[in-house]
Amino acid sequence: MEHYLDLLSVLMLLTAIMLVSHKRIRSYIRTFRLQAVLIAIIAGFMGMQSLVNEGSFDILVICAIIVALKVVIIPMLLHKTFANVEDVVEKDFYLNIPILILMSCVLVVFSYFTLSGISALNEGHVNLQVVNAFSVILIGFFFMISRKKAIGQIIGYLVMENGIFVTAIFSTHGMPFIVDIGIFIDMITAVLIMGVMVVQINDKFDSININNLRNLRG
Amino acid sequence: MGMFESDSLLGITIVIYLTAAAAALIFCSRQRISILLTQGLCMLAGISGAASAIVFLMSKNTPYSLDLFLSPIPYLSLSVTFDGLSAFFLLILSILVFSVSLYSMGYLAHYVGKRNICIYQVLCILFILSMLLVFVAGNSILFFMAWEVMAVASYFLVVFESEEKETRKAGLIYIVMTHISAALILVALMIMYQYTGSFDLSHSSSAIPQNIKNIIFLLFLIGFGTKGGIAPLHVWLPRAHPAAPGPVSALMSGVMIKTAVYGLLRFVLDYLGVATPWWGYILLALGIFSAVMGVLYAFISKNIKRMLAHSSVENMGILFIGLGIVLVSTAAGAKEVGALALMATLLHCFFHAIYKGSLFLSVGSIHWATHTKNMEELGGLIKKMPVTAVLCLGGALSIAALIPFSGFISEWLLYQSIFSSFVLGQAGLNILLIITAAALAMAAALSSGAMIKLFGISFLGRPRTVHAESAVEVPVVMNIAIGVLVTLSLLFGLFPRLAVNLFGGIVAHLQGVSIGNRLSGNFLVLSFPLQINSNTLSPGLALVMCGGVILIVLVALRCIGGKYTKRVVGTWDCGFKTLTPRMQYSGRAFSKPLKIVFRIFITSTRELKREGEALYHPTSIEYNVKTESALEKYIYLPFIRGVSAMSEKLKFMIQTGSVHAYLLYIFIAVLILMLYNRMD
Amino acid sequence: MATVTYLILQIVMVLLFAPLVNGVIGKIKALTQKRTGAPVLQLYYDLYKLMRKTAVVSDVSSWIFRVTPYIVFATALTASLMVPVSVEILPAGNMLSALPGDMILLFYLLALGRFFICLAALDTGSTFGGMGSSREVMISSLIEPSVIVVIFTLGLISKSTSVFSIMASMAHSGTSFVGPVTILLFLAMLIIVIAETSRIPFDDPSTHLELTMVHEAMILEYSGRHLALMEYGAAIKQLLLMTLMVNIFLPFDLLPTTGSGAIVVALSLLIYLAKMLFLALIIALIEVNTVKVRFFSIPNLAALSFILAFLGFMQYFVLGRS
Amino acid sequence: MGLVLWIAPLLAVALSQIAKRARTLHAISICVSLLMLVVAGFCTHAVMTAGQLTYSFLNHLFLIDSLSVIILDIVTAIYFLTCVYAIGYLQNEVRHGKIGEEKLRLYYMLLYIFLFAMVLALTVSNIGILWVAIEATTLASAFLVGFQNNPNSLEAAWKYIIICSVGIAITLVGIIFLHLSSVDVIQSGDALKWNVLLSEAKNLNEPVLRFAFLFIVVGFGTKAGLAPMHTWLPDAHSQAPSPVSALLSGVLLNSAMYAIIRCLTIVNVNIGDSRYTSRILIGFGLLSVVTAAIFILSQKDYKRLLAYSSIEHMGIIALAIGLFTPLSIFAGLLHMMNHSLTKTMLFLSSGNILQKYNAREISKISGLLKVLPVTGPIFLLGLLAISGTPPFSIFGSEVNVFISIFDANHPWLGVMLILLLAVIFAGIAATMFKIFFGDGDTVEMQAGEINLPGAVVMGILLIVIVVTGIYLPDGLKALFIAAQHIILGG
Repeated sequence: MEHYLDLLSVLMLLTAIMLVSHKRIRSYIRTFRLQAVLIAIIAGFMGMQSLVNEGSFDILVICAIIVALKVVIIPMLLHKTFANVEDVVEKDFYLNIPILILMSCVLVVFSYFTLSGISALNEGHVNLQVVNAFSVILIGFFFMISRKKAIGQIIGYLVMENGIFVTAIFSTHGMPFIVDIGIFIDMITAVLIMGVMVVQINDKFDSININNLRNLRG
Repeated sequence: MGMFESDSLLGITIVIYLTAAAAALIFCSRQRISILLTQGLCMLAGISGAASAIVFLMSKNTPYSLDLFLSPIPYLSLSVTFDGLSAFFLLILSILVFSVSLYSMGYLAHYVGKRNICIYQVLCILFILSMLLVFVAGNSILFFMAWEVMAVASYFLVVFESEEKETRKAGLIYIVMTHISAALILVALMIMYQYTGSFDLSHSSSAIPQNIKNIIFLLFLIGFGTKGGIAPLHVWLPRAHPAAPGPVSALMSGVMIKTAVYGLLRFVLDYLGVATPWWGYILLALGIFSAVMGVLYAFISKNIKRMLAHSSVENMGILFIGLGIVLVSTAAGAKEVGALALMATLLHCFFHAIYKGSLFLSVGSIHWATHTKNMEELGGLIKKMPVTAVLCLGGALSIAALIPFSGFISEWLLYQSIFSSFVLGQAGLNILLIITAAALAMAAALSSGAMIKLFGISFLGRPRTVHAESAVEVPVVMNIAIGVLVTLSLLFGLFPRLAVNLFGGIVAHLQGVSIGNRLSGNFLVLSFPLQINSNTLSPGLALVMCGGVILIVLVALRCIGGKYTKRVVGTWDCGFKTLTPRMQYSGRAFSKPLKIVFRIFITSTRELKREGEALYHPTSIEYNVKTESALEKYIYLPFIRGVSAMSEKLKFMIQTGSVHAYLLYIFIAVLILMLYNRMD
Repeated sequence: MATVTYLILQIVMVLLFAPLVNGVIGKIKALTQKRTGAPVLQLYYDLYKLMRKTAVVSDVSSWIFRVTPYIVFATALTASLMVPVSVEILPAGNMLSALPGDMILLFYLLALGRFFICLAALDTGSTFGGMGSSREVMISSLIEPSVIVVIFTLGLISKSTSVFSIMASMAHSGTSFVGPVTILLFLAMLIIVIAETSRIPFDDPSTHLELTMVHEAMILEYSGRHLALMEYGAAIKQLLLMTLMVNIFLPFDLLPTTGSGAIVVALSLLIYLAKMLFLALIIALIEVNTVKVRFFSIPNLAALSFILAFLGFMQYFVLGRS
Repeated sequence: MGLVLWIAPLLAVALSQIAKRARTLHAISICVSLLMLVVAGFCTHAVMTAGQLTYSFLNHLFLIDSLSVIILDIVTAIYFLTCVYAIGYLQNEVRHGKIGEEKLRLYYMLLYIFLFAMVLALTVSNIGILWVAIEATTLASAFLVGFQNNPNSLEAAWKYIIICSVGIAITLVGIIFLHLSSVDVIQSGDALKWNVLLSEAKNLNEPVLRFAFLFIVVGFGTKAGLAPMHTWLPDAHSQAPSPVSALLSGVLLNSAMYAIIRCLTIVNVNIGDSRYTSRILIGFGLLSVVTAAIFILSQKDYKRLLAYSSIEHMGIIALAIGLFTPLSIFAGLLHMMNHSLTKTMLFLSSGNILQKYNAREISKISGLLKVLPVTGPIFLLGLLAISGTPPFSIFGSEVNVFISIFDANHPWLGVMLILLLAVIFAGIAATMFKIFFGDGDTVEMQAGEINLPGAVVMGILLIVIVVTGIYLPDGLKALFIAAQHIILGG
């Protein structure tokens, strides 16, 4: 069982790195969807486990929500938004891709280094799943920084959320249910608002290149 | 606690001030009544404040404490401690408040209907009250609070006539410098607190190690030095004092800059105690520098108020010299010499407040009557404003340290204390001391030159412009107010024992030795260990002698030359058609020789505009000279420009406008914190 | 009683001999230049004549202009009371109660006179007056530091700043007048005296050339008895400064100690006159042998004086003490 | 009764959708805000008598104690004053055609959601929900920031939402670890409740808790405007409508700081020592003050300047709380209150100035004292107050912060802080004081106030900050002392 989870966590990390290496909006969304699927599988696994062990449906419900939200609705929304605003592919990152990937690896090492000191996470050996999940958070964050366009930020944010969610599920088997629900509501609202803003930005600035938004300085 | 005890009088004083503020607010719309009532109350408060101080000083009272208000917020309670030093400065304040309020009754008349007198008066009272609290604060937090309120209130008063750009600039420089200096004072107070665990000023400072004391001293020096306008921290003073309305300038120059002396006496001499002589050396060096620089700039100023402001810098320098000698001799254990120097310092502080007040009020009157502060536009005022002229001459003689006015007394005592401190006998110190004496002498000579310029150019000769031509004498209350101060200056000049006796207790308290028996005699007879014969001074007798001589001369002339006859004709014009007022020596020309001599301290840019074809017969010539302080040009301006350029640059480097950079900051913060956690 | 005697004697000496000094110096100058020159008593004649003449007063001037001559004269005479022509004529016992005052007061009294002269010069609205006044202020403020250094050094040697004490101490010490300190101080003092008395090379008392005059420019508008008082006051000031010099640096007053009473006093006065003649000779020779320097070279002279005084001070602390 | 705090804003959202006329909308706003204020007063009373206020039927989800009630009072009071001010402000905006009447409805709706989220954050016992609420404040206020719908405000809103969302996501990591540290100790029903966490603090897993704290500080610190996570703040505060700026600065920052304080207590009780947290908070605090100093020195936009000043003061509060001595905590809380009131006053005044002059640049404004005879002086006094001049209240709390720093034997820190504050004062004086003087004749405009209710509100605030300069009602002080005990860990 643990092996599968380990595998899934590694796969998820891989998707995050894949994301960093992509150049096109379409591939961002696709990769994100792939990652969401993986998360849903992880949640499904854990949900089954907790159903069997404790008789709790919480995680399964959340799993369903993930499928609905992250696999279906959000990618669709993103597609729709960005289909409206822009279609052109251009170089939209500050550093070139190999360096970005290398830095992602550094982040993985870094999260291993920092997490290895925390004994509660690591029963005897370092908890691989948490390290991987945590790395996803950092990579998601890093992705936000490295992409110039608004879509990059949204996707990065979503990847961070994914990472956080997986971290939560790996380390504590999920948060209190009400909190989880709240988190999801917030998240979807955030993405919606961001989407709306992207449209507005595109209206006002004729581009979604966030790098153009530099009037407010100093 | 009787009615005429010092503490109840102090309470009454504060209450009267508050009432005055209330009166100003209540009669806001009826300006004339409000002026009469408020200024009248302030005069009353001045009297009661002076009474409180004098009662205390006469009765050799022991210090007492009062709690005005106990705040629920920690450390903010208003508790007052009143001792000799407080009484001394309260006396200065009260005398000036009395006179300035009387003066304001006339002066404010030309604000009626034009300006918000209500705010002006409230600010004035706030200013006065805050100074009062500075002098009587029993703990350093209250001291600091009062100090800050004083700074802010005076700032508002400085920019009260804010139409002119210069005024606003002056106010800005003032508030910035004063606030930064206040921060240094606060740092010093906090360090003191850290070691002693108390803000109480009567607490012992023995817990503070010597090296920390040195740091505290330096902080106080910069902090108080800025407030006192000590060169090279004085740049605000010559701008701010002239910008303020006349009565306020008098208060600022008379009292506010003395808070620096108070601070140094209170915190350095009284609280920290003096252990190393180099504190005194620094004070001496700064004092010399300020005295010479101040008077030099006073001499070359053409703005009459600015001249007086520069002269305040000079006098602060002299006070610092006095304090320096106090510290040096105290550190060397020569308590008596220290006591003499302290007496000289206190007297100079007292006298300077009085005569500088009178001078500022006099030039305030000139401004009132002519609407100009530029002496090149004045002239011949002695005929238009005869009373003001006499009063101003009194002030000028006082500040030039000439007999029979009080300025000479303190200067003489200061010379004597420098002279006596040669007894300490260290060669290095002696050289510093002789240079100090020389600088003091030069400052005195230059200051008398500056006063010749001030009085000669603005009151004598012929009116240079229509401003001066159309001047009329100011209302009599204003002249009475100045007259009170000039009379006091004359009184103490003739009978210095009065002041010496009054302040002897303070000196005895601070230095632990009484110099009463060494400063004896009807006038001033000084006998010190160094001297085989006492040095004596009797300005009164000298005056009597001069008077006698004049009488004899009058008689003799009558006998030899017969009746005095005179012929009134025009001034000799070398046969030239007629002299015009413009041919008189101008103020700028007057000070030009010394300006050339001291050109390394004064940078000036000149501009000559000439129109017309012929070389020797231009149709018009315009000559402009702009004088700048070398200090400002080469130190202050580059520093300010540097700071603002740095801020400007960093601003865009940090807040780039790029959301990616912002996210990066957060990212780095997270990574660093994670590392911190790992390493901790 | 002794005090009154002193005062009378002093006043008489001062009033009597002050104008003479000018005459003597003038005569010496004339003789060295192989001229006959004006009579030695010329200034007495001038003063007498001036006192009898009608005063011409500018219509621009105010009361300052009119009171100044009296103040100048009075301060000069009062100051001269502090500088005894001879130590012998000082009242015995407590001389302090007779005339309280010291060197500092002395110079500040003179400064008071100068203050008013400068004002009076500005009072008439004449350009010359302003010019003279301005120059006078510059010279006096540049020379002042060396004055105070001289005073302090002398004071430190004799342990008091009182004129009497200094003179008495110098007279008693006898030999010190040839020491390095006194030589330096003497030279410094000489420059000071020349500056204060408006003589070459600082100023030329005999010129009325607008580019060079200082003191004369200030009193240009004066006439009649006012001018007389001014001239007389200047002469008294000159006398007292010279007296100060001779009695401090040439302290031979106590030589005729034998005998008593009037004879001693008369002898000491004679010695005094001889010393004054000597100093007048020096001053005259300086006047003859130098030219009036450029106005902006005066700071150099002042600096020279200061350096001499300062070196004197240093000498005192290096040699005098150790 | 306390639950009214939750219900009233939600009800108001609904009401504002029904209301037809602008006047009704304003009336609802005033009523709701007044109601909130009254209820907050009631809660204060309840807390002062009973120590805390909670309802068992919600599983103690609603829980307020002295600490939260202080901030709750600040929130409701400022909210009320802002609403009064906003009437005049919005009428002017409508009159000048800046916003249509229909947008008023949106404005109020967002404002109620914002209020609800803030009040929820302060009154809920579950840190998870606290997180949700804080995130909700971002979402609601993002639109308020971009309310004027011009490129600049949109940019500000975008940055605001991105940075704050990321920040808050980081917090979530922290909360997960916080949860992790407690899973073995606390049963799931009470999971993440701060009161339970606090009482069990000694038994929590220390390394995990420490780790959690990092993220919580960074995340909520973003929201609280601590440097270097402050970058959204100047943009958002300067672009938002002035009443909203006042709420952001005066209220929102405090709520985030409140969240930090809650977690801080748990961590410190757990470790038994405050060194770990002190270093973090003092570091952020000092960095904030430094940053603010740099930016204030050459600021050209007065609303941005006020925003940087908020960063400075949040830095001071963080520093004070981080020191974790009784006095410093008292001073920090006091400072929180003083800063909120003063900064609100300033932002409200700046709103009047903006409407009068229609310019954000300092260089375009002059003669303020004449042109706006009430706002001008208040703004001037407010600037003095905010830069720590006596006799205004901020001086009192700042001095206490200084004293506590020196008490805690950090002299260098104290010296730096004092000097930095002096530099900031210099910056404010150098950049801002010139706007008050002169004739204002560069711009043709008539002297006179434009927002009467606003002027009254600012007057009230001025009086309050002067009075609290040296005086604090006994009840309030008792409340602060109680809060101080709570922060120190009971």
